[in-house]
Amino acid sequence: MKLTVLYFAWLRERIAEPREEVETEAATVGALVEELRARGPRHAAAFADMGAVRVALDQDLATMDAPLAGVREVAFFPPMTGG
Amino acid sequence: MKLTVLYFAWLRERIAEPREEVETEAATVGALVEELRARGPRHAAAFADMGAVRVALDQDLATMDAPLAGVREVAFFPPMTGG
Amino acid sequence: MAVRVEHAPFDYGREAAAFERAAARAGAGAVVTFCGIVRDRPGGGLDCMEIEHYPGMTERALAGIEAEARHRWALSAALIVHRYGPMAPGETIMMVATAAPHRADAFQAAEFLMDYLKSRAPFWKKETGAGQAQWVAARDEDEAALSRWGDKAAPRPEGDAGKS
Amino acid sequence: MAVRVEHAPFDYGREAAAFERAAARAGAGAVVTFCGIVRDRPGGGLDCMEIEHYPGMTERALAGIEAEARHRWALSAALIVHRYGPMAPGETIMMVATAAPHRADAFQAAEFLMDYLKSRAPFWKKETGAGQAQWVAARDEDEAALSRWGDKAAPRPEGDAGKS
Repeated sequence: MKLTVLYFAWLRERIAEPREEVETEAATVGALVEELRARGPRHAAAFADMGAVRVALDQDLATMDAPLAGVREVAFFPPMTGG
Repeated sequence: MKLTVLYFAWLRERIAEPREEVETEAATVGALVEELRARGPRHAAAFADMGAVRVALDQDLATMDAPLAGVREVAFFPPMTGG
Repeated sequence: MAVRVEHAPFDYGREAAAFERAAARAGAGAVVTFCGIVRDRPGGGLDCMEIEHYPGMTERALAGIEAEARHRWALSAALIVHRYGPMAPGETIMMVATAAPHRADAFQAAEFLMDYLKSRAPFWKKETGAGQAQWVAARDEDEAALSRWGDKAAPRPEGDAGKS
Repeated sequence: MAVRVEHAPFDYGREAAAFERAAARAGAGAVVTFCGIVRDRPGGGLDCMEIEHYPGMTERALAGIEAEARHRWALSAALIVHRYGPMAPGETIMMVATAAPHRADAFQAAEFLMDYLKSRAPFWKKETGAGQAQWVAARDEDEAALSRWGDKAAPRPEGDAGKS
């Protein structure tokens, strides 16, 4: 399965890329995070504290146990600070 | 004691005067209302339902048992509808 | 920190803009404004709403309400503008504006000002339409809304709930 | 019924005025506006606040929040405008406006919009000053403020309270 993975705010800065194309068989967001962490120290730093990471699947907020089947765009970012 | 008595909204319309000068020895607002009521049918109509009458003494909201000593201006009006 | 009681129409957008700019200079991060508009009757037919007030007491009551709001919340700025006289449906009746470092204070203070204005400032509305004139009755909800702020600022007058 | 995500500054007073006039035509009796302003740091020294957002999801999230507000309250009109990009202290960041027949609905809907915007719309603030840049941490109060509206519109993401 081919996914577009987006990073925002300090996750983007730690990974030093705003997006990457990922080929994965991960069944859930959590499994995808494990795979991404293994990519190197930048990714490991970005995902070091999962309490501070939020995820959206195809632009809807989701949880880390959400399935990835059918998903095309996954975004990781810190808690939002709008307004 | 000489008082200026003011009427607003439908109290003013029932009494057909916005103000009158009153010479009274009434000790409280309630006693003054009794005296005013005796002035005639217009006053009696205005003060027929005291649940719908509010009072201010020298421009501060007050209650019907408030003393009149030292007061110069008494105003009667219905519940307020600002905003 | 201003209270105005006026006959003439005022420009809500201009007032809101000036308030916001002054609030920004005062270090506010949050501005809330409320404005009230003359509503037509459900089926139409309202020709005029006339607001009577008690000159002298009105300014005094509004200044007291505003001072109480400033006492309860850390406001960077506050404004009350209220018109009197005849108005047509769609006209702006009044506005309040509050500014504070954070939004919770600005929202609460604006709602507080409105709740007190509705039931404790000496204004009375009379509607004319279809050849008939009628004083607007006070709404029980407006009296009830005051209870959430405690009794300190404006004791409940005696008498039944505010139906006239 | 409009949601706008924009880079350029907008004129809050002009927006508020246009909104109020449209609300009056739609029969509203009450208009509430909120606007957020870039606050300097307590001792000064903020050079810039930059807002990053998630193009596409932002518009989607704001439209969803606005639709939920319209579902919950009988609104005559609603507006959300939110900027992104770099801003100086004192600049207007965003605004919401709500209109309804009565004030309680307008106030509640405006507070609801703000509470959801703060914690569920994909915006992130970064402050630069005194040579240092720092992402603004989410405030626990903002997450807590959501609880008063129930969970329906935006489930709590997993993880600890929103400290980054």
